[in-house]
Amino acid sequence: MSGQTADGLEAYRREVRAWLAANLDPRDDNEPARLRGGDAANLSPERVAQQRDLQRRVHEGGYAGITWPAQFGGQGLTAAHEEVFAQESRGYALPDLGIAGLTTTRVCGPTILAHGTDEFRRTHIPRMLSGEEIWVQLFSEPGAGSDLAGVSTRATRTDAGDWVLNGSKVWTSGAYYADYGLCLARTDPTVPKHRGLTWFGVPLTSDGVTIRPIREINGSSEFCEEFFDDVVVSDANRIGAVGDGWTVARTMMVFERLGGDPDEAPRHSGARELAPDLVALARRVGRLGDPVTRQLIARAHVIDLVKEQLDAYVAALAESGAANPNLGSYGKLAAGTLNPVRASIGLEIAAAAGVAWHPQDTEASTTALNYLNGRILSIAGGTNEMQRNGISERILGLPREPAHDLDRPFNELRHN
Amino acid sequence: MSGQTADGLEAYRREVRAWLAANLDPRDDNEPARLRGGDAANLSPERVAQQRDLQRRVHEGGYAGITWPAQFGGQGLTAAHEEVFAQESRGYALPDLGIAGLTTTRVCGPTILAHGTDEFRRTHIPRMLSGEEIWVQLFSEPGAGSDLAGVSTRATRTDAGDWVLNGSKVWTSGAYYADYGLCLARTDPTVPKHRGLTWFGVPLTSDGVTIRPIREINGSSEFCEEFFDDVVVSDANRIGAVGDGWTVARTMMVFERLGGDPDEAPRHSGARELAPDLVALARRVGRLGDPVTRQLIARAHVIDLVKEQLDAYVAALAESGAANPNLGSYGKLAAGTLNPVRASIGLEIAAAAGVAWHPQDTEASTTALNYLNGRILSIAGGTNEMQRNGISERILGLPREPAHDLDRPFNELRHN
Amino acid sequence: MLPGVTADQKLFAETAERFIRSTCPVSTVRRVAQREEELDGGYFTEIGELGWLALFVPEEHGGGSPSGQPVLDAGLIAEQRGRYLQPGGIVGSNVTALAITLGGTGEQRALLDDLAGGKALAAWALGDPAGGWEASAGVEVRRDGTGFVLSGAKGLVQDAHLAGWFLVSAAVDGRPALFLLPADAPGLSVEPLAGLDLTHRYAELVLRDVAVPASAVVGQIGGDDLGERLLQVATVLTVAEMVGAIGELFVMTLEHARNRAAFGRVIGSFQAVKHQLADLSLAVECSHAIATAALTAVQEQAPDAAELASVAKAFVGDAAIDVSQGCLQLHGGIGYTWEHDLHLYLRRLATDRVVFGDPAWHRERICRLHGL
Amino acid sequence: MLPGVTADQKLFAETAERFIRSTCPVSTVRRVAQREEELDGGYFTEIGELGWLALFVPEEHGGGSPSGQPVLDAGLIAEQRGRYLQPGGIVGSNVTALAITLGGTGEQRALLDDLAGGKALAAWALGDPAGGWEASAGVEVRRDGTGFVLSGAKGLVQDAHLAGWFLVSAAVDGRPALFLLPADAPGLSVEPLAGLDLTHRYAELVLRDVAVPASAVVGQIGGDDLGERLLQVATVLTVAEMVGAIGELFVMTLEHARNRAAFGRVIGSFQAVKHQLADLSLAVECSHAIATAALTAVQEQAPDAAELASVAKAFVGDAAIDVSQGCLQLHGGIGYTWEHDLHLYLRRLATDRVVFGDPAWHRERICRLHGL
Repeated sequence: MSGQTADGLEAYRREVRAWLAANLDPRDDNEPARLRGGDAANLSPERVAQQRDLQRRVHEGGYAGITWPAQFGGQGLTAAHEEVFAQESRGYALPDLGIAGLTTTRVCGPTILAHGTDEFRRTHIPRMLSGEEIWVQLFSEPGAGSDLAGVSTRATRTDAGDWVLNGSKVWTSGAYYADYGLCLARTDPTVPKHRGLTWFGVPLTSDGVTIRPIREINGSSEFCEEFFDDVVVSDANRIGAVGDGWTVARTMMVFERLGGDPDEAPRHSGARELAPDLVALARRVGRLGDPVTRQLIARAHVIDLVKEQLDAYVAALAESGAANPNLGSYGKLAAGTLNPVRASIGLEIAAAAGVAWHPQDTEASTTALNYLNGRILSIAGGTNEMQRNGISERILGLPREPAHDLDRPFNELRHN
Repeated sequence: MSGQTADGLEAYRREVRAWLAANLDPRDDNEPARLRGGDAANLSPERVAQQRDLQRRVHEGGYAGITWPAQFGGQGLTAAHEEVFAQESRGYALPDLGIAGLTTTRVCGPTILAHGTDEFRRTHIPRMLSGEEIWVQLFSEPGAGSDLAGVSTRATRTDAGDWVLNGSKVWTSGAYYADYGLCLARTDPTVPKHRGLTWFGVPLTSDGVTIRPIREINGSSEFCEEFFDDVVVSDANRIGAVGDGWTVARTMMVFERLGGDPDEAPRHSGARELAPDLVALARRVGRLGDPVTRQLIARAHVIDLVKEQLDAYVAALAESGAANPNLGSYGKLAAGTLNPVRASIGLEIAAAAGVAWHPQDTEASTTALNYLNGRILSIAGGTNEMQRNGISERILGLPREPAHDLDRPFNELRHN
Repeated sequence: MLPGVTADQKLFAETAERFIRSTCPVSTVRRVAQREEELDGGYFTEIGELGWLALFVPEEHGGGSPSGQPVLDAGLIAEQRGRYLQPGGIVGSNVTALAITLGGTGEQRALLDDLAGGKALAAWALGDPAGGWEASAGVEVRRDGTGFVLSGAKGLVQDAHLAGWFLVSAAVDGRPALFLLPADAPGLSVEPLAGLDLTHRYAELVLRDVAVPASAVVGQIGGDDLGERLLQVATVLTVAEMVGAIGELFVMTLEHARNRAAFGRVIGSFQAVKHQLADLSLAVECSHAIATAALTAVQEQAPDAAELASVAKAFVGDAAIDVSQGCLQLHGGIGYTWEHDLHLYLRRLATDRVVFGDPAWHRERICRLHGL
Repeated sequence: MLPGVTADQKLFAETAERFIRSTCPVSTVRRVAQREEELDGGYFTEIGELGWLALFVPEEHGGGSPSGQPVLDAGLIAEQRGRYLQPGGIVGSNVTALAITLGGTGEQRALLDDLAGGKALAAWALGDPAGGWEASAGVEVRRDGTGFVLSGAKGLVQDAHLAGWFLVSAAVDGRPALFLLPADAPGLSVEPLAGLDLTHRYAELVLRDVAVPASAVVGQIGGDDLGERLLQVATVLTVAEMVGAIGELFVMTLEHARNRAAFGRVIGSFQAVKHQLADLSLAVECSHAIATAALTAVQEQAPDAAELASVAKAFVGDAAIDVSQGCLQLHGGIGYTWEHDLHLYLRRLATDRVVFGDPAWHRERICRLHGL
């Protein structure tokens, strides 16, 4: 890095620092971190409106989309500038538009930047950066889970050249407060399944769109399902070429993999608490001295540390450059296989307290909640089985499963 | 059963009783039961000769092959007579020709009775009953384990109409003291794999036959492998039609399933010892009072009882008649999956004593031996994977694996 | 479930299933669970008429069992109740009836008619809130003249809110005893607990200096094996309910795998799915087998009845988690939704696993039964 | 194994592998194991020349480590030694050298040159025959004038038959201490044990009133953390050997699945086999990851060094069994033969799982390290 640039960065840092102090509140560390599987219904309309305002303020200040092109409302600066902003803003209450906010800036925005028309980008990207438009992905369907390309939501072209959408999507995080959905639809069912797909930006306020929260087995409703009944979408809202949806989807999946939740980043090495949930639970049920319980607590701690170190190890390999790009499957499969074990350990320690409790007894109720949530990462975002396929075929180099569905027209395939 | 027959049976019982008392020694209960995986090398040539003599005596007495046809040296009586003999002879030292002896009378004999020519049966069946001929199955090959029909031992016809055998067989129990092998060979590699097979009775003293004991990972040598180098076999020794070997094999597999080792029959219900091996081990290492060890001991006991009761349950269902004939796979898979768990429990309890011990310390060395033997039933006689295929396809009715090898000529298939 | 069921038993079980499917199918259970509907009080008099509550009651009090083998008959009903997640724990009523039949005073026996007919329900308060299942757990007894005063708390009492009577286990001078108390006894209160299971409700039974006359004792204090027998019966009936639920959960999953398509094939054609289903079905069959053995041994009061009951609870308790988790995995996302019945099974099984002793408790008990 | 290895370290590890493959490949190990051949005495002076025994020795005694990070360098060697099941346990020599380097008297330090060069080998006698790994386990110490008398037995001493010196852990007045004893000390005897592992041999070290002068004490009695440090180093080096063996076993199995055919396909094309291999490779990668973290923490004497060492041993100890069993299953019958190398790995891993603490012992230690 040249002296001049370093000077420039330092000047930028001073600007950032001054702007943050003048415009943002300090971060409230007592605010609970978003918990996967927890009840996200706390994003009330008021809260969303407030956070949109905050996002607008950041955008007006010139700190939204720091590395995004200036012609689409970004700042056109470098990753180094973004890192400076991240360092300096750590202590401040940044806008938090929840999971859909992350989807907007980490997945949908970059995908549209890569594949949208100029006109579409000029219209929508600035609004995404200013908090005016929150976008979600409309990808999974009730009939297409692991088989990502098996979507059957249909988009039929009208004589006027627009599109009519029919079908349904599912497992959309935070759609209940979003404005747009980036929706994958089948535009030609007579060609093989990867070839007849197209993406559309769908205003979620359109006639014929119904959004329903999905109540999960733990009682919370983080996800939604969407139904499309003759929803008319302008051809101007198409992202990418007709029939080229799988190319766009692959771009999107790369952004998805990169854009993990920062709250879930690997913890730093150093002293760690011993399975604090389970120690509290064991204390609560009076079993801290029981050798069997102690073995279980230590087992959970081993799981926690091994998952952490596996992620760190894979990250270090990835940084070395030469690593297989599919190594991330290991972390996913480790979570998918070890989380349920850890959740069952809670039940074992809790005994009676893990299945029935006084309403205020959070150690006990958390144990039960963790048991219900224990398989989320075994299923969502690629099941254990899909990870095992990926590892065995793309890392270990074993023969691929015989494909029944790659060369035959979609409408001749067995689907749900 | 008619009164007359019952009278006849009682008369038979008296005869049997008198003959046994006059001709056989009482059973020596101190003689160790044959243990699967134990060292069977204790069948010395002297012992085999002695037991052949005993078998000859039983045959001459008219009590070998009680239900087998009289024209082939059997007694031509009923199952009820056989049961009377079994009841009365329980306290006597019956001939014990080891695992190959059982193979002779329970598998090879019945198969030859079903598929051999009259001439072959007249020659060999009486000798099998009199102890003169001990027969083993030559079925598995180094390159054909789970894929039973994948044998590549070749039998080529000579101009004289006889056969020349080349290839090798493996995992033959007790071949080192046997006289004949019932051998499956490929007589036509240009047809699909199930269609080009033929069985032969091969004298193991023929030129070109080499028998070698296999040393197992536990150090013992119960099994053998056999090599055939241009071994000439007369066409008179062919069992079944040329190319019809798979039909014969299916008959044989039925006899094999029926003819389990009587020592391994399910134990009777009632008071049972608590995992005696592990209790002795825990006492030996001073951990009987350790709650973690007690959990492990009880886990092993649960495994023991569940396997026992599963076998009893499946047997009761089978007796009811309407049961799926493949239910036996459950008992096999239970042993194949639970035995290794039980073996590992031993290692966990033993700690240091499970891996190094004073030469006389049998609790400790047994633990290690059990660990090495723990997967025998996970592999031998149909791997866990084959049982899971069978259960899912033949009991649960799920679709069969796509077959790559049923319709193509054997010599175009990938094999070892 | 039992390979050797008689024609009478078969009819009894089929009638039970027919009744459940027409009167209280899982859709109804769900509405009750979600408190959208209260359980129809008539349910208990109807199942009383069907004889489910009369199995351990002598004929002179309106009882009887179709085969004369009440444990096996109750096991058949328990299996059907488990399959369809029936609400209202009746194990407590059955066990209380058995206790009174075997050891009750003349006055106590008067209650049998109501118990048999479903006009009164009873719950057994055995375990303490921390998960101990010894008679002495959680409650202290002091003598007061000819009577007793009970203090403490019992945990995980099944459907205590429906019970008119409680059979309370406790130790008097270190010896196990059983007390039969009306729900309105002064000082006795039912504190509802929140819980994982939605189909049964659980409560803590709190006893604040509850004065109890000597006439409330069932059987002899420390003088017989009544408590042990009740534990065996309650354990095997809970196991039978679990086996019913496990079996139904598996069938539901097998159907899903047969119908759900991905990559142009039904998912049940993938070997990885087939093999998981084979392993799950092995767990189901093992559960059936050990439950059958335990029910039979407890029916026959065989020497190994205590052991087999504990082995069955230990095995089926673990299998319940394995099968629940495996079935959830094979359902994928759809199994994660509230609307799908799967989680009702998952919750019930994780809870039944603990009721009357979790696997670890029964494993330790197995060691003790063997004098270790 | 370590993502951040330096060029020097890479060269060191590659040289080690080349040496092993040319001098003592698994075929040679097997002949030694079967007692068909004795281990060439030159092996130890050769590996001394390669620097494997000098890593914890100061330069003035002929020591040094390529990267200046002796634990990491020793970990690289350990991994290669594990991959190829190298005989002659050198963890004992390395740990003894470290003890002397950190706490040895001048007289004791004279031994360092021989240890570094492989001219003398040492073994660490820590655990007792029953599987305890506390310093106090198995041996009693009484004071005798300025010296001590040691009585008792230490178990599972690795390759004691090769050792000229023993580092013996014991407790003096309840405080941990280390004694350095020559193999010919009166009253000290090595009783060979039979065992599962064929590539290392184990013995019990029996001490019958062994009189020991004060000068035999290494470091301060109870006055420092020397014993704790040695345990960490011995643990992570054993883990590194296991990780090497686990990795090689997995590769061997993957190759088998790629080449072995059944039903007209290679078995590695069956989804059930592929998924088992995926799970096994996850265990292999997790083992690598936690071993790397533990080696690094012990090298840096990080605050969590003790914890990570125990976590690594607990995890890799369990993984060793899982991977051994999975690889045996996937090999089928051929893996059951004596001629196949698989069982040599299976035996070594089951044994290394116990040496310097089995998973249960380390799990309990983890709780204690956290003050539980």
